[in-house]
Formats: sequence, structure tokens, C-alpha cells
Amino acid sequence: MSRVNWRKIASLALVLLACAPCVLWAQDPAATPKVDSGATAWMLTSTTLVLLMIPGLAMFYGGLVQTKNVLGTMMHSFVAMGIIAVLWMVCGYSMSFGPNTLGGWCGWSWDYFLLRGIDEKILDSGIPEYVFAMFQGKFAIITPALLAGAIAERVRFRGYCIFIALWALLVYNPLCHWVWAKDGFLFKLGAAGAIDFAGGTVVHISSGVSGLVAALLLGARRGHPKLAVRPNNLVMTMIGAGLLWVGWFGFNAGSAISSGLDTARALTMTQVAAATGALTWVIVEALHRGKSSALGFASGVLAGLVAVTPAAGVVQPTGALILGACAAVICYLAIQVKEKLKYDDSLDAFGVHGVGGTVGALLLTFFIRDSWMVAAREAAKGSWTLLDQLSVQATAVGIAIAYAAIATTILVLLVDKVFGLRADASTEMAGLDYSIHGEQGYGMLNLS
Amino acid sequence: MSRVNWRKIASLALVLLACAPCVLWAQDPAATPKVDSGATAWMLTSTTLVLLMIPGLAMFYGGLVQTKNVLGTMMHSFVAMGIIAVLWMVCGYSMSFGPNTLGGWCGWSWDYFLLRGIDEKILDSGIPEYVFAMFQGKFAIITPALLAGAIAERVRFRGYCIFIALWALLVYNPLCHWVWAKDGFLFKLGAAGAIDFAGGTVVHISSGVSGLVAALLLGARRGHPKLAVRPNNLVMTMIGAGLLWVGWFGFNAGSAISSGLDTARALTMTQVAAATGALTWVIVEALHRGKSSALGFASGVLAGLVAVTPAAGVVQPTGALILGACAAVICYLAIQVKEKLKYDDSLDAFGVHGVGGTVGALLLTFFIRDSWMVAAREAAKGSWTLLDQLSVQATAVGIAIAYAAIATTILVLLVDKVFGLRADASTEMAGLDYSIHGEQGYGMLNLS
Amino acid sequence: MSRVNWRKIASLALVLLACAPCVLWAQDPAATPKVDSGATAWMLTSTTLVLLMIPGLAMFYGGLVQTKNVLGTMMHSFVAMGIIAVLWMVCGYSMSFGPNTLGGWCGWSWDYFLLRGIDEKILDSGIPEYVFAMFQGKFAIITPALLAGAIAERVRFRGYCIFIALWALLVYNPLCHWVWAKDGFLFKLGAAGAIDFAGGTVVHISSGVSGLVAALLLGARRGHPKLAVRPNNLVMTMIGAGLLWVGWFGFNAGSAISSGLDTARALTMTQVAAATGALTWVIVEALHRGKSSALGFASGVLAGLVAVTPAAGVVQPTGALILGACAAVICYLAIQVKEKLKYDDSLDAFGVHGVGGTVGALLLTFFIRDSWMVAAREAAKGSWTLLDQLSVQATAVGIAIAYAAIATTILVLLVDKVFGLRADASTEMAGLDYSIHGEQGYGMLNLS
Amino acid sequence: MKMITAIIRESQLDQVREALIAAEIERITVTRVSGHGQQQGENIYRGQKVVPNLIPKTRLDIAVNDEFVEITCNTIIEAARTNGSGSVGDGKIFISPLEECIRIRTGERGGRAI
Amino acid sequence: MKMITAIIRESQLDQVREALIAAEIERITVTRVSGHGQQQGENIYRGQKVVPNLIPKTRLDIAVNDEFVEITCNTIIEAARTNGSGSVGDGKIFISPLEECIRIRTGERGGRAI
Amino acid sequence: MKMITAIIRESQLDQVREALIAAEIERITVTRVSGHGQQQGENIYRGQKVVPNLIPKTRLDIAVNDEFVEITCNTIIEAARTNGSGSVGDGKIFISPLEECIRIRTGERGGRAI
Ligand SMILES: Nc1ncnc2c1ncn2[C@@H]1O[C@H](COP(=O)(O)OP(=O)(O)O)[C@@H](O)[C@H]1O
Ligand SMILES: Nc1ncnc2c1ncn2[C@@H]1O[C@H](COP(=O)(O)OP(=O)(O)O)[C@@H](O)[C@H]1O
Ligand SMILES: Nc1ncnc2c1ncn2[C@@H]1O[C@H](COP(=O)(O)OP(=O)(O)O)[C@@H](O)[C@H]1O
Repeated sequence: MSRVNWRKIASLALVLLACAPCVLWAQDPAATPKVDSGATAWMLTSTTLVLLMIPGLAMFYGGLVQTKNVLGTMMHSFVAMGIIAVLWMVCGYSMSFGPNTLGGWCGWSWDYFLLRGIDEKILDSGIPEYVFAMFQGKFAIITPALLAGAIAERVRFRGYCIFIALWALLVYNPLCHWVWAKDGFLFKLGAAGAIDFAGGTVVHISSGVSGLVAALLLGARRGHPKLAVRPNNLVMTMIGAGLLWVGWFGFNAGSAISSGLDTARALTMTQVAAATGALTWVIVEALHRGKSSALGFASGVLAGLVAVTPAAGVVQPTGALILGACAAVICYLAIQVKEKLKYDDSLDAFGVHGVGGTVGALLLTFFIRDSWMVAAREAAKGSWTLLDQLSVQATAVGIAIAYAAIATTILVLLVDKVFGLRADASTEMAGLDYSIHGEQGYGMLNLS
Repeated sequence: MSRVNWRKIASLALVLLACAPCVLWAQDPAATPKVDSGATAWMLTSTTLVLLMIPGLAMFYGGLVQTKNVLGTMMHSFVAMGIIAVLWMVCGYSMSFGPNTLGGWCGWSWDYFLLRGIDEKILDSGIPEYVFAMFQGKFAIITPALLAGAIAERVRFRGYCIFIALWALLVYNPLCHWVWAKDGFLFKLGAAGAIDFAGGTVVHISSGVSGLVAALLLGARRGHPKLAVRPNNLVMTMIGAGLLWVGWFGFNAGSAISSGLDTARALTMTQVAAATGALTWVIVEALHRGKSSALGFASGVLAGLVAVTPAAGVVQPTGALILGACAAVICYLAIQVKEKLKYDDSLDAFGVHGVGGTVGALLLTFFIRDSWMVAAREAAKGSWTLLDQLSVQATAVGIAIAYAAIATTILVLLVDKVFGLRADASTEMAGLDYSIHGEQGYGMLNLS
Repeated sequence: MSRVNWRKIASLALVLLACAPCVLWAQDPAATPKVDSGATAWMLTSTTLVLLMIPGLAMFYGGLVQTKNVLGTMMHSFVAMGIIAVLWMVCGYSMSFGPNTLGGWCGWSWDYFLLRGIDEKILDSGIPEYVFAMFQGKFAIITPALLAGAIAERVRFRGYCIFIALWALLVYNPLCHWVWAKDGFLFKLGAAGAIDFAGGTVVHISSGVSGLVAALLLGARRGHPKLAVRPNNLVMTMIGAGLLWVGWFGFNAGSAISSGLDTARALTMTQVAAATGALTWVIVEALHRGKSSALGFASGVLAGLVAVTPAAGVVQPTGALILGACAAVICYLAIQVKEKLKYDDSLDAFGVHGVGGTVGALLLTFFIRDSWMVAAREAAKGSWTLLDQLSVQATAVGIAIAYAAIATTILVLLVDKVFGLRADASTEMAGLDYSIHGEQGYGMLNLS
Repeated sequence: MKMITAIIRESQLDQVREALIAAEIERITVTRVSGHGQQQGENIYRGQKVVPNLIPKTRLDIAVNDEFVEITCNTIIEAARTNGSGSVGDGKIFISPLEECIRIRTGERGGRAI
Repeated sequence: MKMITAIIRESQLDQVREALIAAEIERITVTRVSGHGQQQGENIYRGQKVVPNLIPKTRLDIAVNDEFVEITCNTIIEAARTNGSGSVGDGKIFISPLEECIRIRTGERGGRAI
Repeated sequence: MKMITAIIRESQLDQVREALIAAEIERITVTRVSGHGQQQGENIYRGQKVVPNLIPKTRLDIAVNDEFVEITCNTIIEAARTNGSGSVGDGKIFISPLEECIRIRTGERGGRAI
């Protein structure tokens, strides 16, 4: 065999390798895919990064409440790591990513039940299914934790635990299935499906809207609005925002389920949108109030991140820039409006996640990468305009909002009636930390 | 050459690649292995994640002590990053992973001394030996830092530094060698060795037991037990627990020294056990005391993580679930018992790490993946039952406990006598921060 | 085709793969490189880790100032994430890594403007250019944030924002281009260029020197030196130092732009130098003052990290050890001297980054790996001694210092005159948090 | 003029403040303190019941002219009591003489400055 | 002997301390408190103006012998006033009788112990 | 009735509390304060010796009936002294008149309420 041939063969090997999964798939579906150690490495990292978002969120939310509620509020995020992680392993993954059941309301596969059947499984993308399951599980954990921000400082722990357990089963899992499962009906909507790269509808709209509904049903905190805003630790909130930004790289770039160009794109758009969102908020606040607050910066970061979440896979840097800026402005306005409406979305879960997610899911349509539209057109066998896609996006958003709102209404009323969700006045006055957890967040404050 | 051949060859290349190390090994041991950039990426990440555990631990422990000791306690973790990291580079790695010397009491290789001889070395697993050395070094750092929890709030800094230096050399390195070095006698015990995937015996049992011994020898803190429990910052403790969970993904999944199926498995079991442990503790506390504390959640997380550490490589999700739950319950009971026994394990290093590590190391036997047992049976050329493995595990645990206890006794007495380890009453009253470090942890508390 | 051949071919494929980029390059520059999923994974991770350094720095600096300035100081780091990240995407990357323009003062490429032209681009190293651009962008963000430490507690927010924007454009981008762009004149200096692996000159010297200049021009804080030192939260400072250490692994090991031996080396040297620096500082302080402070440990960590930053790619463990130790000692002395000179470098940005960076950039010469010198000699076609390289290093350092000093002088005077950079007395007395951001960092401190 | 110093539960601060404002006693200074009396607090620490040595309390300092003493005290008493009839730990009110009061801004002295 | 208790702005503490030291009144105890009076604070929270219920203030306690009362008060008044003529929120000074003062170290009592 | 206010070292709080309890003086209110007197504190900051402007101290407020004044003071003095003979910075005790004491829970007044 001549040197020449060797080289040819070798470089071919490279070619094949680079796009191993697809190629293999194209060639013979039978062959079990090989592990791509690089993609696996990044997905393992992403899973870890999304996990980091939970303490990050606990810090972000925890710093915004009154001193007497800091631990209770952080526990809303932390306990989700316990409850939802276990539920996900038991049946959540199966309900979300199993083949359609109950007419596609959710999925189910006994292989996924207790994660029994995937001990050896490697996905076509070259990563072990365990990693994919854990990565997705983190999304299921963080969504109710985000929701909790809307009802902070006034819920009982036990009721909250039961509520998020039910919410995960009846709201998150089905939504996740519709949007991300191969056979989910929103995944297949229109030419190339509703675009929700990393959870604009599944995570942010669902949590934001459900939070708003829960906040309305449970009523405002004692002393709202006069005494409502007493952040105990904005320093911690800033650090939390930093960790959220960091974790979001795993959240978005990880959603590429690969370690290559798509991943790089998602990370870049995330960075651009977050920075633009923050900068925009700072400027808007300066123009509106003459002062730019640290919390404003953090809120802008979140607005940008939330808005780019559904879009990270399809937009380009300039698009991400505009998306981030618009999200910041619109969320800012939404929160000013809230003041008028006087409802008590404690930590603006709706104002940031509900609104930002919607902005992102719709606006992204106008910045889609051409290549994507071309593919869509082919899939649609003919024409597929931005407006077509916009209507698809709107449909997905509408369905997510409607479903989350209705289901949450039922759950909140049910749980509050049966187990008690709203904390009573004395508990609220004494603070969640002492009366519910028997602890004090900052022992250092009082000599003892 | 026909297309067909090309494809055959190429896909073969893929096959070989996927399992490069082993294959190469099987084929010709001579060839120097090639770098697996994916595995290397994950091991670099894991090393970083385990490093993150040190500040995480500093926060977890730091939040639990009295306000006046917060910096001193955090320094117990941080200074280990300085002392042990340097020792490890100088001789620790050599003592731990060099070939048997002194009849196998420890290892040694001049190549490893000052890490001089591995500048070009690539391991069969396709990662540069530097990475492996650094990854393992992090374990050597965190172990004494865990131990420190048992003697918090009452040791002098200088004495502590000398103590952990000696402890690392005389306790950790040998244990590490026995359990993880290819020629370690516990590594070769029984059919397929004592199972300690990521450090149940080496890290947790050794630190927990040594901590208990040190606590007993040094005596209780002033005012124990009445004034002992005055956590200054449970908020920080919660964040620390979060970072520990995050870092533990590197700790356990990194211990696969690869980026593939084993890694995915380790990460999954870690997640499941941590979540279950946390949830179990929360429930137990609720049943026992009517309240679930935030610290309880964090303690459950640790109990689960500690217990799954030795097991992450061999159990399946359901096993991890049970392991996590049992660990939480047993650690909970252990801590209640401590109350009776009145010894002063300040931050329950023994109650969580000693007990949890033992639970994990023994209990894992009942949930071992069949494939592992099959391999063991082959290795044993014949039968190898769970009980056989259980006795191996018990032996390893027993040896670790006995060795750690005896060696630590000697070291504590020696260091306390020669350099002074126990802080005197006035130092203890004034607090470590001011009297030993000349600082105040939270300047914000006092106007100045 | 015989088994033998197959094996030959396969292992060849491995060989080629391992060093794919270079090989491909060697073979035919035309071919677009393939994505190396492993290298990409590590670079994505590194980008994330460097991002983590911003909150880390915010915590480190934030804890050192007075309680009333904690948010304002953290915002100096955070807002850089907003401003510089956007500028970088718009034109920073183009100015830094585009081909020479304006006679090499900076680079420019319309392809890089708004990152329009790299949507499909894969670098020879096998990573998408997006990742490289984002990774480098983080360096541009952190540099002015480091600078801010020198002028903490006395600058107006708006002025600061404008200043760092201009500074990034006129100081950082050109310097970055000279040192790291393929056609940068410092990159090509001497036989194999000035060695600045991860930013000793570009990041640390430039920020340290500029900080000193700015501090001198803006004048000292009210009450300096008597009332200057009132750290509000050393606990947070310690955690910040921990996160910086963690992030620095991405900072240095990521600068290898690969996931292999070089990466492993960089990470190892970073770890060794950081640990040694910390340990040395602790010892020095103990000898000098009889007490070792927590802040001292943290400062030693930074000194070590800063010094090894330019060196991580070329020194070996023993070299890193010495580098770390020397950096700690020299920075310690520099800060003692400052006391005499009475200038107000608030948080010792110059004392640590300016001095440490210089120490590293020069001292590394004496510990360069032989293989590097050999290559240099070849490049130089003949002799190339340490002294030759030392002079190259000195030139680079000198140019960086001179340029940064002059440019910063102009910018500070300009911005202060036109927009107002120095905060007035009343703002300073009331604190940045309240008077500039309308917030309070630690609401928990006061009942409300 | 009297200085009325009340030690109340942290949880009652808002309620007491509202009651005082309703009684047109707007000016007040509050401090975070810890105290010990007959009340036994109780925290949970890893499944153990822990009785803290000192319990977090809030201190109110209110300077009033003599005619306002009664109304101020009564307002505080009513608003600071818990479970209607009051429960152990509700706190104390201390009344001490105040010889002079000066408003820094204007230099006004005596009753007008309160 | 009198106990002089002043509630001032946090921002004025350094200035007041310096003034007192200049007036050779070195001994002092300061406390972090919150207060409410005529002043209206204002914070920004996500673009909203928020009026805090209580504003952070600093409390000074200075025990002095009778002859020092005037000078102490005047020093504080001058140093604690903001914008020259003084502005709402500058605070108050309260003077109350002090019956005894004991230096723990020596057991000295009365004026000498102050 | 008197109000006994003591400024002691943070490090002595536990000891003083124990002594007071032994002397059956259980009720107390403590506050985190900072103070300046003759004592010079000293911190380390990057190798420099820094003399803090104000030193962290603990304030005790104890309302007692007249007959308990002496015993309370003596107990505090003994327990708050450091290095046996006492050292600079041990602190001060201030005794001021207390006109009324009310137990919020019961509304009891005077000596019985203390
Ligand atoms: N004699 C006293 N001196 C100082 N503070 C006191 C005194 N008595 C009570 N206090 C304060 O009042 C708080 C409540 O008192 P406590 O005895 O617990 O309730 P009650 O007065 O209803 O029995 C205590 O925590 C303490 O801070
Ligand atoms: N009658 C009072 N009793 C207790 N504290 C008071 C009283 N009046 C004022 N203060 C304290 O003084 C601070 C400043 O008072 P304020 O009325 O705002 O300023 P000014 O006295 O200049 O009008 C208040 O925040 C409060 O802490
Ligand atoms: N005249 C005073 N007024 C208010 N507080 C005082 C006074 N004198 C002392 N103190 C408080 O007592 C503390 C100890 O006093 P210091 O003079 O340092 O010790 P010593 O009384 O033993 O000389 C001081 O920090 C201060 O808080």
C-alpha cells in the first residue's frame, strides 16, 4: 500500500470521525454509535454547570428577600434538587423523553423508569444516555425553582414540596415532552418545529406564567407593597447572578448535545445577549432614574439570558445583541407596569422569566440563520417564510402559557386546600427561617 | 481501492479509536498511547471541579462555627491547598503512586519526585500524567481539610499546619497507595480488589476517623456542649454545600479517568445518591422534630455524596437511591448518638464522613453491577459471591480505620506536645480570627 | 486486505488524529480543519472558567472595601462584563486579532467586525473560532476589572464606564494585538517571540501599571491612610480568591488552545505556583509579624497565579515552585514599600498584578523547558541564549509598562475632565452604594 | 421628656411601627439586639433541639414629651403582645429620664426638638 | 456625669469622630441602628423608587463629666450637620443623667473613670 | 430601679453571662457595638500592622432593682477583667436611673416587672 493511499485513508477517517454520528446514522442505523469522548466531556461539564445554577439561583433569590426569610427562600431552590432529581430518575425522564403515550400528552418507556434500561446506552450524538438524562434532569430541577421566586416569603415548606412535585409531573414533564421529544407535537409543528433551543417555553415561560398565577391565587405578602422590598443581601444576589451567567453557558451551549460548531455558536450568543441585556438595563435605569443599580445590572443579565435561551441555536451575534437589548427594555417596562397592577410577584419571576422568555421565543424569528430557513424550506417542500415560523412560535408560546396557567391554577388551589400552601400571618411575621426551619440565616448578626 | 474497503477501514478506525487505550494495550504495550483530547478535557475539568470543593468546604464549615472563628476555620481548608499541594508535588505523588517500597507501606519513584519525570508522559487512558497527578493531588488536599471539621474552633494555626503535613505524609499517602496504586495490597485484595471508586476509605473514612480521634485527644471546646452550636452563617453553609455537590461531580465522575460510559455512570449515581440523601434527611428531620432544617438538607446531601463515593463506579441508579437514603438515616442516627456520648466532633466530620464512608463502602456490595461480579468471578477463576466481596470491603474498611486511628493518635500527641496544637483558653475566647490571624471575618458587623 | 495492514492503518489514523491540526497544516493548508470535540470541550470549559473569575474578582475586591462601597466595587467588575463583552463582539476581537493595520498599532478585519464572518470558521487547532473569540474576550473583560482595584472607593460609575471602554479600545486591544496576534511585533520579537503564555504583560502588567497611574492621578481616598483599611467582608474575599484560583485553571490551561500535553503542563504549573505563592506569603507574614492572615494567604495565591501566568507554557514544576515563591516575597515587599510611598493603590492592583506580572515575565526566562530553547535556537538559526530571551522579555515588559502608563495618563485626565471620574467628598462619605447606585449591600445589617 | 426603651420580638417590629404611626408617634430609633429572660428559644441543628443562649430581639428607643409617655407605652404593649393575651418573650419597656434633646439640623432644644 | 446619645448619619461618623478627637473627647461607643424621623430615604429597586421604612443611622454614646456636655454637643452638632446649614435627617442628641461610671479594669468610680 | 449598661470585650461575653447567671441575674439585653478608649487594637493587613479606628465591643443592658446594683456590678467587673488584674480595654459600667419598667406580656409595672 503506497504512502499516498495511507494518507487518503487516514484523512478520510478524520472526515468520518468529525461527523461520526450523522455519518454512521446515514450509513447504517443498525451500528451502535461510538462514544465521542469530547462531546461527552462537554455534556458532563454542562450538566455540572447547570447544577451550579441551583445554588446560583438560591443566592440570587435569597439575597432579595427579608433577612428572616433568607434560608427559607434558598431552600425553595435547594429542595428542588432533592425532590425533582429523585422524581426525574424515577419517572420524569420517562414521561419527558419516552415515546408518546396518552395520545401524546406525555411520553413513557419502562426502560426509562428508574433509569433501568440505559446502563449501556450510547446516543447517536456519541454521548452515553445517562449524561443526557442527567443534563435534562437539571432543567426539570431549575424550572420550579425559578417559579418559586414569584411566591417567595409566603409559602409553607411542606405545601411547597408537594406543589413542585406535582407541578413537575403534570406541567413540566408534558411540556418538555411536547417541545423536545422527537415525537412531541410542538417539536414537529410547522416545517421544522417550534424553535426552543434551550427552554424558552419549557423552562422560562412555564415557570414565569405559573409563578404569576400562583402569586395571584395565594395573594400578596403581609405589608405589600409598602414593606415588601427589603433585600437582605444584594451582595449575595450579585454573586448569584454571576454564577447563573456561568451556569447558563452549560444550560445553552450544553443544549447543543455536542461539542462543536453549534455548541460554540450557542455559547457565543449567550454571552452576547447577557452582556447586552445587562448594559441596556443599566442605561435604561440611568436615563429613567438617574441611577444605575447593581440589581438592575443583574436583572439585565437575566433578561438577556432568558431571551436568548430559545434562540441560542439559530441566531447570529447581531441578532443576539438585539435580542438581549429588547429583552432588557421590555422586562424593565413589564416590572414598572406590575407596580401599577399591584399584584405581588415577589421576585419578578414572571417579569423576567415569563416576559423575557416570550420576547425571546417570538423575536428570535427575525434573526434566524439563513441555513436554518433553507433547511426549513426544504423540509416544508416549498416556501417557508419568517411569518410562517413566527406563527409556529406564537402557537407554541400560546399553548405553553395556556397549559401552564390552567394546570397551575388547579394545582395551587388543590395543594393549598389539602395540605396548606399559603403561610399564615404569624409564620410570615416570624419569618420562614425560624418558624418553618428552626434556624437563623445569619447568626453573626446577633450576639449569642 | 473500492469505496467499500475505505468505509470498512474507516469505521474500523472508529472502533479502535473509541476504545483506543485498551486496544492499544492489548495489541502492543510498547507503543506510547496517544492523547485522548476528550478524556483529557474532562479530567482537566474534574481537576478544576475538585479544586472548587476546597472553597466549597471552607464555606460549608466556615458558616457553622462561631462568628469569631469563621476565618480561622476557612483557613483550615485553604491552607491545605498550600501545604498539601506543595507536598504532593514534591513527594506525595511519588509516595502514593510510585511502585511499592518499604514492603509496600508506600510507593516511591524518583521520576515522580518533584514531578520531574512525567513532563512528556501520556497514560494508557490517553491523558497526560500531569493531569492525573494534579487530579489525585486534589484528593490529598481535601482529605485533611475534611478532618479539620472535627477539631474546628480550638486548634492553633501553626500546629495545625504541621499536623496536616505529617498526616498527609504518614496517613494519606500510604492509604492512597494501598487502595489505588496498581500494586497496592488493598487494590489487589480478593478477586478484583477492594472497591473504592473515588475515596470512601482513602478520603472519607480516613478523615472521619482521624478527626474523631483528634477531637477526643484534644478535648472539647470551651462551653461544650451548652455554647457549642452557634452557626454564624448558615446561608454560606448552604452555598458551600451547593459547591460541594457541584465539585463532587468532578470528584466521582473524574475518578473514572476517562470520558465515556463509566464517567456517565459515576456522575449519574452521584446525582441520585446526593438527591436521595438530602430528601431522606429532610423527611427524617420532619418526622423526628416536626421541622426540616436547611442544614439538615445540606447534611443529607453530604451523607449521600459520601456514601456513593466508593460506589459510584459499580452500582446502578436504584442502588444509588437506596445507598443515599440509608446513608442519610444512619448518619442522622450517628449524630443523635453523639449527643449522648458528649464528645466534641465540632462539625460532625466523623458523623458524616466516617460513618457515611463506612456505610457506602460496605453497603455498595449489595448493589454491584452484574457485569462487575462476572468479571470478578472470572478473575477469581470460579465462584465469587457478594459475601466474599463484602468481607474484602470489610477488611479494607477495618484496615483504614485501624491505621488512621493509630497513626493519628501518635501524630496528634506528638504535634501537640512539640509544637502545640490545642489553642489555649484565652485564644479560644478571643476567637481564632483575631488572636491567630489578626483579622475580623465580617468587618461590616461593627462600625469602625 | 490482511489483519496486519488493518492494524497498521488504524494506528496510523490514531497518530494523525492525535496531532491532527499540525499534520493537516503540514500536509495541505487548503483543507478546512476538522473540529476536535475534545479540544473544543476544554476551550468551552475554559471560557466558562474565565467568566467565573469576574464574580470571583468582584468578591475578592468587594470584601476588601468599606461596607458602604461593597456594591459599587463589585459593580466595577460586573459592569466590565457588560461593556467590554459588547465592545469585544463589536470591534475588540477585530482590533486584537485582525491582520495588522495602522502600521501594526492594532489589527482589523471586517470579517471580525460584529463577529460577522466566523459563523462557520474552524481554527487549525480544531476549535470553532467563536470559542477562541469568546475565550479571548474574557481576558479583555477581566483586565480593566483588575485595574479597578487600584482606584476602588473613589470613582464615579459613569466616568468609570467610559474610562474602561476607552481603555479597552486604546490600551488593551493594541497590547493584545502586539503580543498575541500572529503578526504582532512583540509576538515576533527575537527568535521565538516574547513569551507571554496567558497574559503576564497583556493582562497583569497593563492593568497593574495603569491602575497605579490612575491611583496617582485621582489622588487618595478621604482619610487615607488612617481610615483606608476597613475590609467589610474578608470571608467573601477568601471565597473570591478560591474562585479566582479555580477560574485561573481556565485562564492558563485554556491558553494552550488545545486539550493535551501543553494544557496539562499549564494547569500543573498554575497549581504549583499558586500553592507555593500562598504558602510563602503565609510563612513570610508569620516571620515578619508573628501572625499569618487569611488575606495574606489569598494575596499569596494571587501573587503566585499572576507570576505563573506568562510562564505556564514554558516552565516545569520546579520552575513554577520557585516562581511562585519569589512572586510572593517580592509582592509582599512591594506592598510594604507602598506604605512608605503613601500613594493610595486601594486594593494593591499594582502591588500584586503589576509587580507579580513583571516578576513572572522576567524570571520565567531562567526556567524555560529545554525543548523550547532548542526550537528557539533553530528558529534563530544558530545561538539563542537565556540572556537573549531575557532581553526580549525585558523589552516586551518595558514596552507594555511605558505604553500603558502613557495611554492611561491621557485617558484618566481626559475622562475626569470631560465626564468626571473622581467622586466628590460627599459621595465618598455617603458611600458609592447609596449615593451612586441607590442601594445598600447588606440590608440585613439594619432593621428596616 | 422621657426616653422610652422597649425590647420586643423581631417579628412584632412591623406591627408596632404601624401602631405607633397610627398613634402619630413617627420618630423612632431601632437596634438589633439579643436578649435573655424567661423565654426559651429553640433551634434545630442536625436533628437536635438547641436552646440558644440569647434570643434575637429588637430594641426601640423613642424620646417623647411627658404627655406622650402613656399613649406610647400602651400602643407598644398592645402591638407587641402575641397570641392576644401575650406570651413569654414579648418583652419589656423601660422608661428613663431625658434631660435634654437637641435637633442637630437646627440646634433646637427641649420639647420642640423631640 | 451625663450620658450623651447622638443619632447621626452613617456618612458623618468619620467626620464626627475626627472633630471629637480634636476636641479631646476620645472615648466613645458607637452602634449601628436604624431610624425614622422626618427624613425620607430613597432606594432604587428594578427601576422603582423605594422609600425605606427605616433608614440606617449611627448611634454614639458618650459618657462625660458635666463640664464637657456643652463642648461635646457643639462638636457633634457642627460635624454632623450636612450641606453647611444642616439638612433633614442630620439627627438628634439626647442627654440623660448618669449616676455612676465604673472602669472595669481598675474599679475606679465616678468622674475619674469616665 | 437602675439601668446598668456595661461595655465589655466580645471575648468576655460568655464568661460574664455565666457569672451573672450564677449570681441569679438572668435577664439581660446585649448589643454588638464598637468603641474607642485607651485600648489600641491591632490587625494585620497584607503584612502591615493596622490600628483600627474603633474596636468591636459588647454592650450589656441590665435593668435591676436598687438592691441588686452592687452585686451586678461586682459580678460584671470580676468576669470582664482579663489577665487577672485587668488590662486596658476591659471596659466600663454605666449606671443610670430607671423610672419605670413594664412587662409587655402582663402589663406589670415597677420592680416586679424587672
Ligand atoms: N431586667 C432586664 N434587663 C434587660 N433586659 C431585659 C430584662 N428583662 C427582660 N429583658 C429583655 O426582654 C426580653 C424578653 O424578656 P422575657 O423575660 O423573655 O419575656 P417576658 O418579659 O414576657 O417574661 C429578653 O430577651 C431581654 O432582652
Ligand atoms: N423622638 C425620637 N426618638 C428616637 N429617635 C429619634 C427621634 N427623633 C429622631 N430620631 C432619630 O434621629 C434620626 C434623624 O431624625 P430626622 O427627623 O430624620 O432628622 P431631623 O431631626 O433633622 O428632622 C431618625 O432617623 C431617628 O433615628
Ligand atoms: N466615656 C465613655 N463613653 C462611652 N463609652 C466609653 C467611654 N469610655 C470607655 N468607653 C467604652 O469602653 C471601651 C473600653 O474602654 P478603654 O478605655 O479602651 O478601656 P479601659 O476603660 O480599660 O481603659 C471603649 O472601647 C468604649 O467602647
